Amino acid sequence: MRSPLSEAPLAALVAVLAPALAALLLAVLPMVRRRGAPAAWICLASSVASLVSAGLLLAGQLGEAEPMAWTTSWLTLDGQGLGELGVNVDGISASMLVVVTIVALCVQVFSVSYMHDEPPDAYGRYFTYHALFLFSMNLLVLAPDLLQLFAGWELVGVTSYLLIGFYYRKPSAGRAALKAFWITKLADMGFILALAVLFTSTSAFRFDAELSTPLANVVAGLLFFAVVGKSAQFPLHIWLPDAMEGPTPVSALLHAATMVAAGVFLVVRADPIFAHAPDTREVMLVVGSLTALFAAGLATVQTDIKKVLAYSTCSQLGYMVAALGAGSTLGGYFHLTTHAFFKALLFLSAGSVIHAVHSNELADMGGLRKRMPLTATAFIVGSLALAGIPGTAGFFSKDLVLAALEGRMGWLPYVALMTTAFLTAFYMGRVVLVAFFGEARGKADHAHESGALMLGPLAVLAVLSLGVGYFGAHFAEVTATGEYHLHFGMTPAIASGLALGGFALAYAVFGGGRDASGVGVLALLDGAARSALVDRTYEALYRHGMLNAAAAIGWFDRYVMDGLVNLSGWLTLVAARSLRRLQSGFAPDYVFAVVLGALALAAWGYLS
Amino acid sequence: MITTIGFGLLAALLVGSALYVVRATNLVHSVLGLGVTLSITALLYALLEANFVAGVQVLLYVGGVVTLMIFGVMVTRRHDGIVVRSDSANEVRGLLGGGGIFVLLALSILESDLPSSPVGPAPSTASLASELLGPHVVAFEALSMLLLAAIVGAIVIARRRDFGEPRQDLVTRARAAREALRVEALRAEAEAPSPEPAASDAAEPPRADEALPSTDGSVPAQEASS
Amino acid sequence: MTLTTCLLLASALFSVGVYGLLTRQQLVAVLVSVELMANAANIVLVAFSHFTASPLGQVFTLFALAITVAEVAVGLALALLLYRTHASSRLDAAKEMNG
Amino acid sequence: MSALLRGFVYGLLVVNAVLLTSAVNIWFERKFSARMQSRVGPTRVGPLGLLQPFADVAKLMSKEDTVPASGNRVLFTAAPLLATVCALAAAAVVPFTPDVVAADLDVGVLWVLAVGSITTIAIFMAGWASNNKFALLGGMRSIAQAVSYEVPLVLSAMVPVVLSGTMSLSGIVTWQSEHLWIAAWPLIPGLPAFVIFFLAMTAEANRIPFDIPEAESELVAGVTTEYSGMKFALFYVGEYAHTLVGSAIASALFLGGWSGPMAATMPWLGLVYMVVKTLFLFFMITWVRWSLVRFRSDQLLAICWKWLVPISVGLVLVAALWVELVPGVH
Repeated sequence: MRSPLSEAPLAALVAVLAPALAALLLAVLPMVRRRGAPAAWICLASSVASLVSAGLLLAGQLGEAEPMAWTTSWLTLDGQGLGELGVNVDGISASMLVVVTIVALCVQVFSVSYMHDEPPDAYGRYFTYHALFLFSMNLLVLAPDLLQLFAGWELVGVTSYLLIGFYYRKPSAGRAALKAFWITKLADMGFILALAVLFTSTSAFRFDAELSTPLANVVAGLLFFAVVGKSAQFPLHIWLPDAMEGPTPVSALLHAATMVAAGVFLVVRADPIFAHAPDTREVMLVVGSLTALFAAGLATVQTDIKKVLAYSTCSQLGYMVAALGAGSTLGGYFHLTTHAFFKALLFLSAGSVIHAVHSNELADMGGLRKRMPLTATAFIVGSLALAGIPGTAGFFSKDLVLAALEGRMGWLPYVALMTTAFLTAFYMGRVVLVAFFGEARGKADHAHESGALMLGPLAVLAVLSLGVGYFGAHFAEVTATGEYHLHFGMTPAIASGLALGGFALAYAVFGGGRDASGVGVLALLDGAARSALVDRTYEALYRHGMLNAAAAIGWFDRYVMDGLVNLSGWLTLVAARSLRRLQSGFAPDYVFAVVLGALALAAWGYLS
Repeated sequence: MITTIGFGLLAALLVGSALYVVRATNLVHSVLGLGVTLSITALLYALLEANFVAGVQVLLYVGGVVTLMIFGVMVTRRHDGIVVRSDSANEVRGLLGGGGIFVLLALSILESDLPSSPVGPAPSTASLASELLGPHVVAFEALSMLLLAAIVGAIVIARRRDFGEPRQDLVTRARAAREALRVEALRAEAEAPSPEPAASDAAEPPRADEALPSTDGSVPAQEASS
Repeated sequence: MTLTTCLLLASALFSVGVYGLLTRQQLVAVLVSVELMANAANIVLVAFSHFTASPLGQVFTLFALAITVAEVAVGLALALLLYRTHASSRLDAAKEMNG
Repeated sequence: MSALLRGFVYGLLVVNAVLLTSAVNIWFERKFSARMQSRVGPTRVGPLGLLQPFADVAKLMSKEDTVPASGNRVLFTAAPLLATVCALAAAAVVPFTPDVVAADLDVGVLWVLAVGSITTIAIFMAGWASNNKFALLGGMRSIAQAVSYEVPLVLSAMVPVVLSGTMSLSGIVTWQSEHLWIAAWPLIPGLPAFVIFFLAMTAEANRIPFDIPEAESELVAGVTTEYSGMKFALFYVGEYAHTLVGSAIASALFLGGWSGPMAATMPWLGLVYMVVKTLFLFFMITWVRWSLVRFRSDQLLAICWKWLVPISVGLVLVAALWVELVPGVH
């Protein structure tokens, strides 16, 4: 704890506390919240404050400023704090903070227009949640130890639940919110256990705990379990597509750019622990690759534009996890950064489209290129970046990831991710071609370009999606996660070629706006998706496993535990029935009892 | 010598009257017997050279407490006879309890080493007064507060009117109502089996009506008219 | 007349009071029995006062007398209340508290 | 032993004196009332009808002594005895001269008050044992009245006790002979205390205007409704005795008793003074009886609790302050 209120901690505190203040204000002042617009402005003001602070912090880190922390002990036990509470500013947290605040601000500005048709109280509620989310996320990002990170982790979970269920009158939204909540909570058990193991072995929750390899494997494995839930990795990814029930900007912010990336961020943050856990890293590699491929496959057959993007998010998160599993912290983290920008861009563009055509279905779109040229441009830029076309941000980060995988585990992950790259280009090409080219279908006829408040954020994010890739070296330097050097070897060439091939195949199938989702190999995948493979598996597990187990436990509870309880109740009644005759209500009886008691006492006194 | 005889006499009278108090079947006799017991106790006090206490005993107990108790007896019953039944129950239990206590106390007393004659001159009334208003003045004042509280409390308890009518009235009313129903049934019975008007049947209803005044004390109108 | 005989007399009186307390059914009769017991206690106090030549016993007797008067006042008020609510001053009429 | 004998002799003398005086007083009252009502009163028996009371006694003794069939014989018989005995017992502590006093108790005042309070029970016993509505109601009223008036009676009697510093009646008289009659004490507290004591005593004795318990216009003859013959006579005598003894005690407490000019040197003069004062008070009561009407029951209690009790409490306080502040009282 040095120089308590020096510039950096002050800025960091502002970054955390400004949204907290906004959320608190809106929570305790219903008359402001229910007015709608004032709530939005309060929320935006706090986000701007956060962004400025984050920018200052990053600038400081890019300059000569040392990493610094401003913390205080809490949960004091025996005079020793169990955990640290405060802010920890270094390259990793500063860069993540900037990403989070930029995306958040863009999404919030976008929302001002996007959510405009909501009733004022819902509008205010929406921005209250947003402020709360930004506070939670910043708390998580700036956490000085795992305990505070866990607090932020849970808070973003809560906010996610609130925002997915924003349209709480819609049953499906409520179900989706619950699903997301329960699945991430299930995963969070891993986090809690990891914290417990960590604390019992080191009496602290430090990121850079010195652990022996087996212990590190345990802790990292448990943490990774939480990451699987939070970052929607196979097989716990099932909540993410359903989370699209929330408003589209929410999907952009929470379920694409920031919150789901928190899992990846955790791994980056706790890199010293993961570095000692090679077995966990291998698991991560496998899970990441599998998720990337699997989700990309599912993305190809979705008819809902948001679902496509959701599965795409899963897939890209798989990239990051695979990179981290391969030991390339820089690759994973850099891909997180670039992905945050172009995925937010894609979601917001999709939101713009949905706002225009009032439908999520690809079948309702088409030919939007002419009616919404700017949105179309933004979406295409995002798609190119996502596919990793050379020159875009995605190209640089994906290249890092793929390069890290070279030769690992018999090239299998490498092949899987390459295939994913091809599939990515294919499904993005499909969406672009079906939605923006060809003839207008259904409601797309009446679509028109969105307003400046929605296009502004798109523009910012598009620029970032294109440009961020060139700052890889600076990024590597400031985060100190690895050496960055661009190498023009086979990997980028193959990746670029596959991406272009994917687009070409997409054009071959969907060129001219044909919606031919059921052809060829897609039919198989479609079948798999329609049967909702994973969901069904869970369902079967639930039906035959959980329910039977629950029935057995229920039987035990009903007839054994309740039986015991009933037995004791029955015994009490019987005893009371026989004892109550003692209470006759007739005063002389009581007097007699007193006399007998006195006599007994006296007799005892005589005898002893 | 004379004190011993007096004491023996008083003791016998005291225990005898006390036994009468707890055995008398008439509550009034019991209370008056209590007056006798307390008066004899006052004489015992006089014998023990506690004249002031004896005087207070008579004034407070005999003149106050017994009078109050008589009042209590008077107001808690209907004045329809001279005998206020005060029965006893659980004789065995009473003998057991009382006898046990006596044996216990007697054993303790006989075991103790007690003086057989006064160790000094009897305390005078003046010394009593200086004790009462000297070291024990706080208790004295507290006692006056207690008396005040007791008086106020007694008045509050006794004056409370929100209990509605005594159940006796309800019981009487219920009996009257039941009686009326019975009369009604009798009348119906008397009229139903004999469709032809008969002189002997006509006498039935008034006879049934005669049961009413004895239960609720009021003369029914129809009886006056018939 | 010794202190022992005085105390024996008092304990006899007390026992008779206990007997009455245990056997009587009327609330007023119970009060009477309690009076007997209180009286026995007073006799003990006065006897000790006499044989130890100390005014303390008599002082306490006076206190006890006053308290007894208060007790009787409240007791009689209760009897009156019992009579009002139960149309009887018998103790066994008031057995609402029985189990 | 000599004290016992002395007490016995004195007791006998006092009792007979009181009873004789009562008899004479009955004659006197009949004559007096007759004069007030423009009549002559008894004239036939003896000179001026002076033997009339004795003739009455003879008549009453010859009458049938009835006991109500449904009454309680023991209590019915005991009641008049108790009433009379209580009245007479109070006379035991009355000092007639410095030497002539049956029992010079150190708590004489307490004795008088205590014994007087038992009279109430006697009246109740009579009312209860008669098993007669009027008698019982009379008994109830008597209890209410006696319990109420006992309070100002005791409190006003405390004034001489506080001033003289003793509870012995002869001690109080001696103190008055050395200082001043308490009734003549500067207006407060002596005279009002005397008045209150006098009123309360009248009420205790059930004399008009406080004779509610036997208000003949409402309750036939009150507790004595069922009494006849000697038992009735005993009640009657008891009432007169009560009044007489009460007067004696009042004169001893407030009017200096036997004290007076030359009483110290000639004890028989003290006896004369005492008798004169007592008879004067008795005459006052008789006078009042034939002059005033009786109070209503609620008025009776209101007078007691609203006026007499608070005033007498104040008087005791003043007396105590007097003793505390004025030097040389005792």
